[in-house]
Amino acid sequence: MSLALAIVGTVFLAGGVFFCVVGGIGLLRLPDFYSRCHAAGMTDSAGAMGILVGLCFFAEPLVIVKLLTVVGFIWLSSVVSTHALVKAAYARGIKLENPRVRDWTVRPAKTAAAEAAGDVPKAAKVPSLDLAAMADSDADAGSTSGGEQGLAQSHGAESESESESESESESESESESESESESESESESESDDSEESRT
Amino acid sequence: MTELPLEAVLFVFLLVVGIVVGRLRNLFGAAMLTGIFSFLSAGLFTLLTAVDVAFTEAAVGAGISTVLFLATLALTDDTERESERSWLAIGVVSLTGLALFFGTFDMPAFGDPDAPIHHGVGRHYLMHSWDEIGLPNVVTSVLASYRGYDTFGELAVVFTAGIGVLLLLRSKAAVMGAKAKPIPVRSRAPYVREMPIVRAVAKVMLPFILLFALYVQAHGDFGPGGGFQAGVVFAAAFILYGLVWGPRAVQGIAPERMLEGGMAFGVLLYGGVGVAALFAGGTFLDYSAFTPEHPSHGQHWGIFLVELGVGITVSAVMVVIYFVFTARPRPRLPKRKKGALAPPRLTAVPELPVETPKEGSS
Amino acid sequence: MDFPYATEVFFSAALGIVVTMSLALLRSILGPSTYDRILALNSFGTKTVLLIAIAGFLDGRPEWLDLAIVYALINFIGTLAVLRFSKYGSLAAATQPSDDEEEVPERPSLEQP
Amino acid sequence: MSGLKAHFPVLLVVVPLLTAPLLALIRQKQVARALALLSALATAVIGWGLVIAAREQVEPLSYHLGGWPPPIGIEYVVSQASAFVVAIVSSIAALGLLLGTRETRKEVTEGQQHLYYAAYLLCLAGLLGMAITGDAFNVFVFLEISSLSTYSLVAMGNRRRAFSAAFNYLILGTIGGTFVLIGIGLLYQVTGTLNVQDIAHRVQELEDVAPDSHNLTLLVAFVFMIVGLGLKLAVFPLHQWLPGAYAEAPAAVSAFLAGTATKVIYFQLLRTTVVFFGAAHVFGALRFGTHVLMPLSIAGMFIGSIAAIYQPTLKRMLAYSSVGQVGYLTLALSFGTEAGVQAGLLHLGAHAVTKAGLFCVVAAIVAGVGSNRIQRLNGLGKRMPIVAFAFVLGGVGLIGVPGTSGFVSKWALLQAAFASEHYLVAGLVLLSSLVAVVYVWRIVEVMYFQAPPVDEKTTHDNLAMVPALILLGASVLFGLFPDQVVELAADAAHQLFLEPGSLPPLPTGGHG
Repeated sequence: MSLALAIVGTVFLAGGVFFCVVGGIGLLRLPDFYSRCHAAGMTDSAGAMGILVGLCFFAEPLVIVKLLTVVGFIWLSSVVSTHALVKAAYARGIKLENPRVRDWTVRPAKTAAAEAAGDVPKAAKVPSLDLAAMADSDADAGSTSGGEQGLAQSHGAESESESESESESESESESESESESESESESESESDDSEESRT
Repeated sequence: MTELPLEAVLFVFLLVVGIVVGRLRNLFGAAMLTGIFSFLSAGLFTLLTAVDVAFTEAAVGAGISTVLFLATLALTDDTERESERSWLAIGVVSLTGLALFFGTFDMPAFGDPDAPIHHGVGRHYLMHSWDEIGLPNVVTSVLASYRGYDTFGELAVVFTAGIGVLLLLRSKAAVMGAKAKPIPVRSRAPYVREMPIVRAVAKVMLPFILLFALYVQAHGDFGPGGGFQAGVVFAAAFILYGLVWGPRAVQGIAPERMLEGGMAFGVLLYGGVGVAALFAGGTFLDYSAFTPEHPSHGQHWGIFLVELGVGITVSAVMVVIYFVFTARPRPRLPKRKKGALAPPRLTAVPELPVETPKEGSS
Repeated sequence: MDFPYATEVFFSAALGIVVTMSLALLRSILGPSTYDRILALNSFGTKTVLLIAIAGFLDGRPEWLDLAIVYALINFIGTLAVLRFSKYGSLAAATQPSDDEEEVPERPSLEQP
Repeated sequence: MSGLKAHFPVLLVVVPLLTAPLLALIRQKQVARALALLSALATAVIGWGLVIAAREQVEPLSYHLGGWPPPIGIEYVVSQASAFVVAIVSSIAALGLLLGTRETRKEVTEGQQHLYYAAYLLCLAGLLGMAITGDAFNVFVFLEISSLSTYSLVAMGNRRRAFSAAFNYLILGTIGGTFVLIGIGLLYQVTGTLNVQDIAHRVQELEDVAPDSHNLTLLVAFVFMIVGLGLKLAVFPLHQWLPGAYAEAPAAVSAFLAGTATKVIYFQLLRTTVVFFGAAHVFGALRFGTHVLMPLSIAGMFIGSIAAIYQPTLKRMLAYSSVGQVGYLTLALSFGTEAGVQAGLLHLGAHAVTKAGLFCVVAAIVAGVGSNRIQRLNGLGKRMPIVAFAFVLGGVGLIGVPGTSGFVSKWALLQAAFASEHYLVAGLVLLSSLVAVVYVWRIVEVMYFQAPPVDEKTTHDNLAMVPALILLGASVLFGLFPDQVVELAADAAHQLFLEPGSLPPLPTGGHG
């Protein structure tokens, strides 16, 4: 075994560390919670895989199995924990900082300028959104470099696609959306009850 | 020694996290930072090659402690009330810190081979445990045999904690033997339905967690792990099940009575092994007395049974604590001021609307 | 190990992880919301797994990976608890009759476009 | 039988420790009560058996747990002193259980009683284990068992305040326990061993190497252990938890705790100062006794007793009086002499019996009058003559009137003070006894010189009076015929003070 394997391992390790650090920077620098989730997700998947697979090149067979097990479980558990976290945050009304990225129920903006005007008043009707903070962050986002805006926007697109895939995978999404449209102002327990009685 | 700079950095992190936790008013956030604290200590323990300790920290810190913190917050309030800063407390803490700092002055240097700890009983354990007990993991030998009585005591501590929680926190209704109503499958539905992804992943993970717990239980003789860690991991599986399918569902699998029995059974098993050693002609917990002609066999058996007792009690106590916390009705709290992040139950919670973009646009 | 610089490689990888840890730590301290802290916590957890894995290789004791497996297996339980807590304010959740009456928070009307 | 006798040291702890989970399994309250009582009685028998066994030996008995010789494994040491403490603790625990049966029915929810008894037995096991072990870390483990169970027992009191009292106790007790642990950890750092005798050897070696300069780590270890134990013992400025805990706990628990918990901790304090760090060092070079412990003890004596005068309820009064009595205990230690320790052990026994007896009487009063507020006791001398008389008997014991155990121990204390030429301190002891007269007299006045209320019914709880009379009777008996016990205490003190160097060093096998 050899130098070659070790070098490949080193390359993997370097890649993993690179993803970790970049993800860490993203975790720190990205403007709102949901985009930070994206960055953190990257360290969990790509970074962790890079490092653990890299270690495989230095290890004995049994240890390799263990390493791959860790990779597999991290992929499962960190993904689901990010999912749960985003759901929890959304349930508590954590907001998107960038007004050009609209809520899940809204189609993403084609051009930022066209949407910006129409978006803010809509958001204002959602009670848990904090308008003032949003305006602040808007100013921030505007003043910072284009690169960051680009990041935020690309994140918006991603969250969009995520929601799409999720809704496809969830078989119950239909009934949920039904109840949503039927009884928007109902309290949750009531809607739950009604669903129970239906099933 | 190559890790020394890493250790130093982690220690600094530990300090920072500690200070931030102390200053944070939002207890929810503080609980989360405590999680980071536990990760850091687990990392540090590993770097200091105290792997068994790190394992314990990992098992408790990763799975259980956050859940218990949140369960507590759910019963109380998640923001610390404004209170005057207690200078007395700060003074006491600083004084303690200062004393500890001075205490290091005459301590043997870190890693000093001449330090007393390397020449006292520790040396005996390292040099003779293979002959006397024959387990590769010296930590297990020390904990379960050389100082097995301490571990028995610690198990009793865990058991006492379980008893205390049951005595103090179990709601009156549960005490009076009011049978928990079996949940009709129908009403369990929203609980399960709302998190399909979580449910799916939990289903995949659960058997692995249980299997791994058994591995840790059995493998403690050879590598890091043992009864305590296994018990915690085992309990973590139950708690996961409870989080996804609801505590009542767990009660279907592990009724509270059974857990209470398990709690007691583990201690009895441990103590029973000790008493059996008395009857075999040794002193309390002298496993060698079981097989006088081949002492290390007896040691192996004794350690196996004893660790099993630890695992049973620990997992039962953990699940019992989880039950008791989650089954309590939440007390009514006085209204809070506006401002800080409102507690969940008073906030308007938008349910995650799962809609396709098409519908949204229409 | 044939590779002469293995220790250096592992050490620098560990260093990189510690750097990432510091970034996550900063995020957890800055907040601003509790969920950012949890995010940082999760990220931190993964970094700890990696650090432990590498520490095992640094000390030539790769069987320490058991620890990493523990984290990988049960680390997400805490986050699930957070989800439960955030949605219901209780880990007991909505199925319990006692909670049904008033504990479950009201759902606001989300404006549909 | 003789085979079983060899295992008495460990059975003493294991019997209650294993009965506790058995109770949790059985879940049947009648059986649980009977079994708990049986187990506590068995423990008491074993405790007195150990006293006899220890009297027969010159050297302390040693029991090797797990079959490993001492520094490698854990050792139980039955010295004269530890046997004495253990016997008192286990007897009071058994009597407390006897008292508790009726009380418990009222104060503990129906389905929980087996757990309550389990917690009680765990507490007993913890205290006994702490007293008898010869291993420093084992002390901490059993300290944890007893503390944790005590917190839940205190919280079982039937007023809501019991929770906050238990919470206070929990916080301060945990701090105390942690400090003790830090101290033990630092000790291990510098000695490399956890066995008490071994530690004593090594600490003396360290002190001999540099007699003039203090080893800072050792010093800090000492400070942490003393502060931690001081917290658990309720030495004067650290006593805040005690009144609440004693006052709000169920009556049986108050009696049990007042008679045992602080006593065992006091024994640990004795060992820490005299054995671990060496009396010569602690009281000689460090001047810990005269400069730290003595002023605090005297302050505690007076402040506790004076505060007791102003308390509205009997239980709180007795609790503050306990703070004062702890002052006497630590004062006896602060002389740093064998006579002082002898007086301390005597007072330990005397106060344990008296205070536990008094709390039993209070239980009877509460059962009869329905309250322990002092205003409600008017005319109790006529309404419940035996109970009132028993209370006066106990109160007189607290003051230290000749013929009671309190007199014997205070006399020993005065002798010790004179022997070490602390004449002023002796005077202060007498003065503080006068304060005790005031708070006892206050009760006597209410009970005997105030007219009983016209239309108030009193119920008599004769069962509660049984342990009370046994305990107070023991106190009087000891006061009248003190010779045996005084001799025992003298021997125990002497054994504690033996230079660790004079005992054979332990075969470590690993040293060097």
